[in-house]
Amino acid sequence: MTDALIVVALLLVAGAATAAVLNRDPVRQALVLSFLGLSLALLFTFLQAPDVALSQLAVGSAVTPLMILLTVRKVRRRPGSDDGADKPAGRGR
Amino acid sequence: MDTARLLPLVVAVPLLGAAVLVATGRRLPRLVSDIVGCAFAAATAALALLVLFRAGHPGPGTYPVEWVGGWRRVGIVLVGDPLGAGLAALVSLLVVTVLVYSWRYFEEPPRRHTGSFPALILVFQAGMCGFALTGDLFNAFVFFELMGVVAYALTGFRVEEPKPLQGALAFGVVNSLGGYATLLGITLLYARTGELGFAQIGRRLDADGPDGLVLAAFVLVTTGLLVKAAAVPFHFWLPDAHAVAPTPVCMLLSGVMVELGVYGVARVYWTVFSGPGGLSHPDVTRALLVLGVLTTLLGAAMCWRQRHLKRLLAFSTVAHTGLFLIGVAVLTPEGISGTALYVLGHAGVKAALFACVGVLLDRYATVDEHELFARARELPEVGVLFAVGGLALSGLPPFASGLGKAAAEEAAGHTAGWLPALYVLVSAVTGGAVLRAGLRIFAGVGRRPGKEEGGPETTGEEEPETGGRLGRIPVPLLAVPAALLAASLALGVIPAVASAVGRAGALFTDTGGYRRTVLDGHAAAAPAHLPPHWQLTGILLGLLSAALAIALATLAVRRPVHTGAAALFAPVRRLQSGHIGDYVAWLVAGAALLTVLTVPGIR
Amino acid sequence: MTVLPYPVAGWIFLIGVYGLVTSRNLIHAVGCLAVTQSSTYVLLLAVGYRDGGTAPVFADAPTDSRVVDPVVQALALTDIVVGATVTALLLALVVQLRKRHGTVDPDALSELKG
Amino acid sequence: MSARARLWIFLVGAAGFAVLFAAACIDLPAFGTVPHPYGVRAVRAALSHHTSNVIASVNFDLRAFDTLGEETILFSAVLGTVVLLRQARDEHRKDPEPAVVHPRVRRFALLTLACALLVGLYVIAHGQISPGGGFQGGVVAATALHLLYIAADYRALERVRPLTLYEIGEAAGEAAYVITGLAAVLAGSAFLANVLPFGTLAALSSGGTVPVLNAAVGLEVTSGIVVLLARFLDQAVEIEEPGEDDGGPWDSGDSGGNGDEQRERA
Amino acid sequence: MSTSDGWLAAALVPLLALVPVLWRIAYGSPKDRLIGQNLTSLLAGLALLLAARGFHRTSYNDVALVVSVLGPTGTLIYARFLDVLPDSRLVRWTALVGVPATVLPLCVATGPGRAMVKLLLIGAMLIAGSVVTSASGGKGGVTA
Repeated sequence: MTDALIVVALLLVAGAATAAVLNRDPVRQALVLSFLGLSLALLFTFLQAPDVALSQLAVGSAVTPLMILLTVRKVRRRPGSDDGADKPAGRGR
Repeated sequence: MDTARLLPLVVAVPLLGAAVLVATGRRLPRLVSDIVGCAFAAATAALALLVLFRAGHPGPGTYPVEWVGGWRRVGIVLVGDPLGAGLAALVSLLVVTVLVYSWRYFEEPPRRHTGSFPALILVFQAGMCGFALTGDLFNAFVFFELMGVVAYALTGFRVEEPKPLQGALAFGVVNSLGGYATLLGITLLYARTGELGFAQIGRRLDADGPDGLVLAAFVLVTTGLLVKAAAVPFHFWLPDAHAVAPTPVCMLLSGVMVELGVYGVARVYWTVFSGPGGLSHPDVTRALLVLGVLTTLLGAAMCWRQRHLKRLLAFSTVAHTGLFLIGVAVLTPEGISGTALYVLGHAGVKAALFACVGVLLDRYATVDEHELFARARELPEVGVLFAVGGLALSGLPPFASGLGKAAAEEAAGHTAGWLPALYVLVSAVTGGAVLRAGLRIFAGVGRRPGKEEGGPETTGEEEPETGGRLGRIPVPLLAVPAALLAASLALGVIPAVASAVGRAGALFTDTGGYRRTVLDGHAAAAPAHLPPHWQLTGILLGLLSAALAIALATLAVRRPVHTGAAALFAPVRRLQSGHIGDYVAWLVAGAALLTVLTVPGIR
Repeated sequence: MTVLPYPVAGWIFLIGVYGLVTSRNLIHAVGCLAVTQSSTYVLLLAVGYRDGGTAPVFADAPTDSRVVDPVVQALALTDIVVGATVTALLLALVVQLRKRHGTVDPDALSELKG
Repeated sequence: MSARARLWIFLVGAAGFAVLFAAACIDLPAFGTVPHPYGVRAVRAALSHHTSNVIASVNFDLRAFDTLGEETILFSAVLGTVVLLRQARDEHRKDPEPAVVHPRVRRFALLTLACALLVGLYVIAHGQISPGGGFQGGVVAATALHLLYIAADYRALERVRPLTLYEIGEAAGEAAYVITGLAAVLAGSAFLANVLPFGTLAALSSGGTVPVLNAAVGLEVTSGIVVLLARFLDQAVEIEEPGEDDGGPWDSGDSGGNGDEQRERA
Repeated sequence: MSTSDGWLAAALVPLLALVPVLWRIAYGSPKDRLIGQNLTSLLAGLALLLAARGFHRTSYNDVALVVSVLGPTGTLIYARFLDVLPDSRLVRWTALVGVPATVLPLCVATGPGRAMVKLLLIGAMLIAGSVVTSASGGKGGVTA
C-alpha cells in the first residue's frame, strides 16, 4: 500500500514540475511551485522522511513563492500605481 | 596541539570573523572593520601555513588527517595533504592581499553596510579553504555551493550598474546547475557504495568493475567541477562574470576559485575513480585532454580579440585553465606538480594584472584598450608592473609561472609530442595580448586604434569603483601588485618550493597511500618523485614564448587591422552571446560530450 | 517493487533545464532552476528508501525497528537550504537587473557580448 | 544564437543526458532493497549519543561540519541579498500605503500568527527528538511574522521588526555555532565534538551539543529569513526608482513581465 | 515497522483528489487557482494525517500540523497579491465534511491523550483556515 502512495505522489510531483515549467507567467508559476512543494512534502513523508518533508513544506510552499511574488510585484510596478502585480498577465489557457 | 586539530580551524576562523563583522559592522568605522577583516584573514593564513609546514613531520610521507567531531569513519574527514593545504595557504594569502588592496579601494562603502564586503570575502575564504581541505564528497559539494553563493553576491556587488548584474546572474544560474549535476552524481555514488568519503567510496568501487553507473557518476560529478573550472563548453559564464566583478573580487575569482575547479576534478579522479573499479586512465586522459585543448585554444583566441581589459584577462584565465586541465589530464605525478606550481605562479601574476587594471579603471573610468590609448603615460610604475605581469604570464623564466609551465609542458610532452607547442603558443598569445594592451595604454606605441575596428563586442566603459576619480594613487594599489609579482618570482627561484611541490604531486597521485592514511592511519611511504626544476629545454621554451609574446604585441600595435582574422573569429565570438538560455543549453550539451568522450571507459 | 523514482528524478531535471533554456522571463527561469533542483531531493530520498522501513526517529518507535537511511535525509535537508538561498540571491539579482536594464527578458539583455 | 539553434543544442545534450542517466538507473540497486553501510553506522552512532532523531544527530553531530557550511550558505546569501537589495544612491523611500483588511481575515491572520509562532518554536525545540529542528522551525516562525503584513499592513510589520536586532541575531547564531565548535577544541577534543553529557534518550535535553547547535541554527534561520524577506518587501513596497513617479523609461519596453504575450503577438 | 493498509488506502483518496486540483492550479482562472491552492493544503493535511496513522507514527503528525498553519498563510499571501479571495462552496464543504470524517475516526483509533489533542488542534486549524479563506462576504479580496 505504501508503494501505491509513493507512486501517486511521484506522478503528482512529475506533473507539478512539468506544469511549473510550462506555466511561463511567474505568478502562475509561483502557485504551481507551491503545489510542487506540497506534493514533494507528501512524497517525502511516504518515503519516511518527515524531517525533509517539513523543510520542503516551509521552503517550497511558503518562502520561495513569497519571494517570487514580491519580485514580480517589484518588477511589474508601473509608475504611479502599486498594483501591477495584481493583473494576471496572460489570458487563461 | 596536534597539527590535525588545526585543520577545521582554517574554515572556522574566517567564519567567526565574518559573523563578528556582520554583528558589529553597522557601528564600526570603516578603518576598524577593514583591520578586523585583515586580522582574521591573516590568522587563517597563518594556520594554513602552519599546517603546510608541519605536514611533512614526522615522516616525509605523512600528513594530518582530522575527523571533525572525532567521528572516525562516521563523520567528515579533513585532509591536510601538501597540495590541499598548500592551496588553502595560497587562497588565504591571496585573500589577505586582496583585503589590503581594497582597503582604499571602495572609497565609499555601501551605506550602513560597512562590514559586509570584508565579511563576504572572509566567507569566500572559508569556502575555498574548506573545499581544498575536505576529504568528503558531499562536504565538497557544500563548500562548492558556499563559494558559489558568495561569489554571485560579490560579482553583483555594484548594483548601480547593469553589467555586473547580468554577469552575476549568468554565473549564478550556470554554476548552480552544475552544482546540481554534481549532486546527482554524488547520489549515484552513494547508491552504489553507501559511503561519502573519497577514500571510502574509492575502496568500495574497487570491489566491482566499472559500469554505466560509475560512468554516469563520473560525468555528472565532473560536469559541476568543470563548470567551476570554466572548461569549454561550460566556460561562458566566466568572462561575463570576471569582466564585471569589482577588481578585488576578480583577483580572487581568476586567481584561485577557477583553479579550485580543476583541483576538484583531479582530487575526485585520483581518490575515487583511479582504481580498478573506476575508469581507465586512457579514457579519462582522452576526455580531459580534448576539453583542455579546446578550452585553451578558445580562451587564447578570444583573449587576443578583446579590447575590454578585464575581459581580456578573464579569457586569458580560460586559456590557462585549459593548460592546467591538460596538465591534470596526463595523469602523472609530474603533470600534477608542474600544474600546481603553474597555478601558484599564475595566481600571483593574474591577481597583479587585475590590480593594475583596477588602478586604470579608477583613474580613467574605463578599461577599454582603445580609449585608454597613450593616456596612462603618466603612470610609468603601473606600466612597468603591467608589462612584467604580461611577460610572466607568457612564461618568462624565472617566474614560478614559467617554471610551472616548463614542468607541465614537459610532463604533457610524454603523453603527446605536440602538447609543449600548445603551451608555448597559448602562453605567447595571452601574454602578447596583455603586452599589446600595455604598449598601447602606457607607452602609446603604434597607431591610435580607429573606431571602425571590431563588430558587436563589449567595450570597456565602466563606472569607477572608488568614490571619486583617483588623483594620487594610494600606496596599497601599487604595493599589492608589486608584492604579488615579487612573490611569483620568488616561488620560481627558491628550490625548496619546487621540491615541496614535487612531493605534493607525488603524494596527491598516490591513491593507495591516500586511502591508507585517511582510513587506516598508516603513514604512507613517501613515493619516489622528481620535483619540477629548471631544465635547458624549459628555459629555452620559456624564453621562446616570451619572445613570441613580445613579437606578437609589437606586430599588433604596428599593423593593427586584421579584417580577415576578425571574420574568421566572428562565429566563435557570437557564441559568447550573454544569453543565459544559451549557456544552459551548452552545459547540457557539454555533459553529453563528456559522456561520449569517456564512454569507452566501460567495457 | 517499482523503479519509477529514478526516471522521475531524471525527468524533473530535464524538464527544469528545458524551462531554463526556453525561458523568456528571468523570474520564470529562477523558478525553473528550483524545479531542476527538486530532482536531486527525489533521487536522494529514493536512494535511501528501504521497503518496510520507517523514519529513523526513535521518539515513538522501538530502537530496533527497520529504518530508512538517515544520511540521505540529512543531505536532502542541506540541499533544500542551498536551493532556497540560491533562489533568494538570484531573485535579488533579477530585481536589480530589472531596474538597470528595464527588462527581465533574457533575449533583451545584450550588454555582454563577444 | 537563435532560439531554434539553442533548442537543438539542448535537445542533443538532453538526449545524451537521458541515455547516460538511464544507463545509471539500470545499474542502480533496485528501489528500497539495499542498506547502506554509512546509514547503519549513523544509526548506531546516534543511539550511542542518546539522540532519538537520527537525522538531527547526523546533521548536528556526525556531520555537523556540513551543517556549519549549510548555515554559512544561508548566512552569506542573506548578507548578499542585503547588499544586493540595498537602497541605491539614486533611489528614495516612500511610506507604504496603509491597507484596510477585512476584519474576519484580520482576526484569523492574527490567530494564525500566534499559532504559527508557537508551532515554529515547538518544531525548533523538539528537533533532537522528533522530526523538525532549527531550520524547519525557524522558517515557520519567520514566515509567521509576515502574517502581520496580511493582517494589517507593512507599517505594522515594520513596527514589530527591528531589523538591526534580527541582523545581529543572525550573526549571533552563526557565531554561536562556530564558538560551540571551538569550545570543544578548547576542551581538548576535536572541532565540533560532542562534549556535553548526552542525557537520556528522547528527553528534551538529550544529545549533548545537538540541542545547542540546533538552537543556534534556529536563531540564525529565523533572523535570517526575516531579514531576507524584509529586503524583498522593502523593494516591493517602499523603495522607489528614479523616474518611477514620472513615467518610467521602460514603460513601453516592459516585455519582462510577460514573455508569452510577446510570443503570441509575434 | 508494520503498516495499516486500511488507513493508507484512505490516504489515497485525498491524494488522488489532488490530481484535478493540479490541473485547476495550472490552467484555471485566477480565482480557480486560488481555490486550488486552498484545496491543496486541505487535502494534503488530510492525507498526511491518515498516512501518519497508517505508518503507526504519531510524530509524522507534525508535518500535518505545519501544513495546517502554513496552508492558510499561503492562501492569504496569494490573496493579497492577486487581490482575490474567492467564495468557494467546494472548499467550505470539503473542509466541513472531510476534516471531521477524517479526524474523528483517527481520534477514536488513537484514544485519549496528547496525540488526540494534537489531532483535534490540527483538525480545527484546517477547518478554520479553509472556511475563513473561502467564505462569502467582503468584496472578494483580502482588503475590505
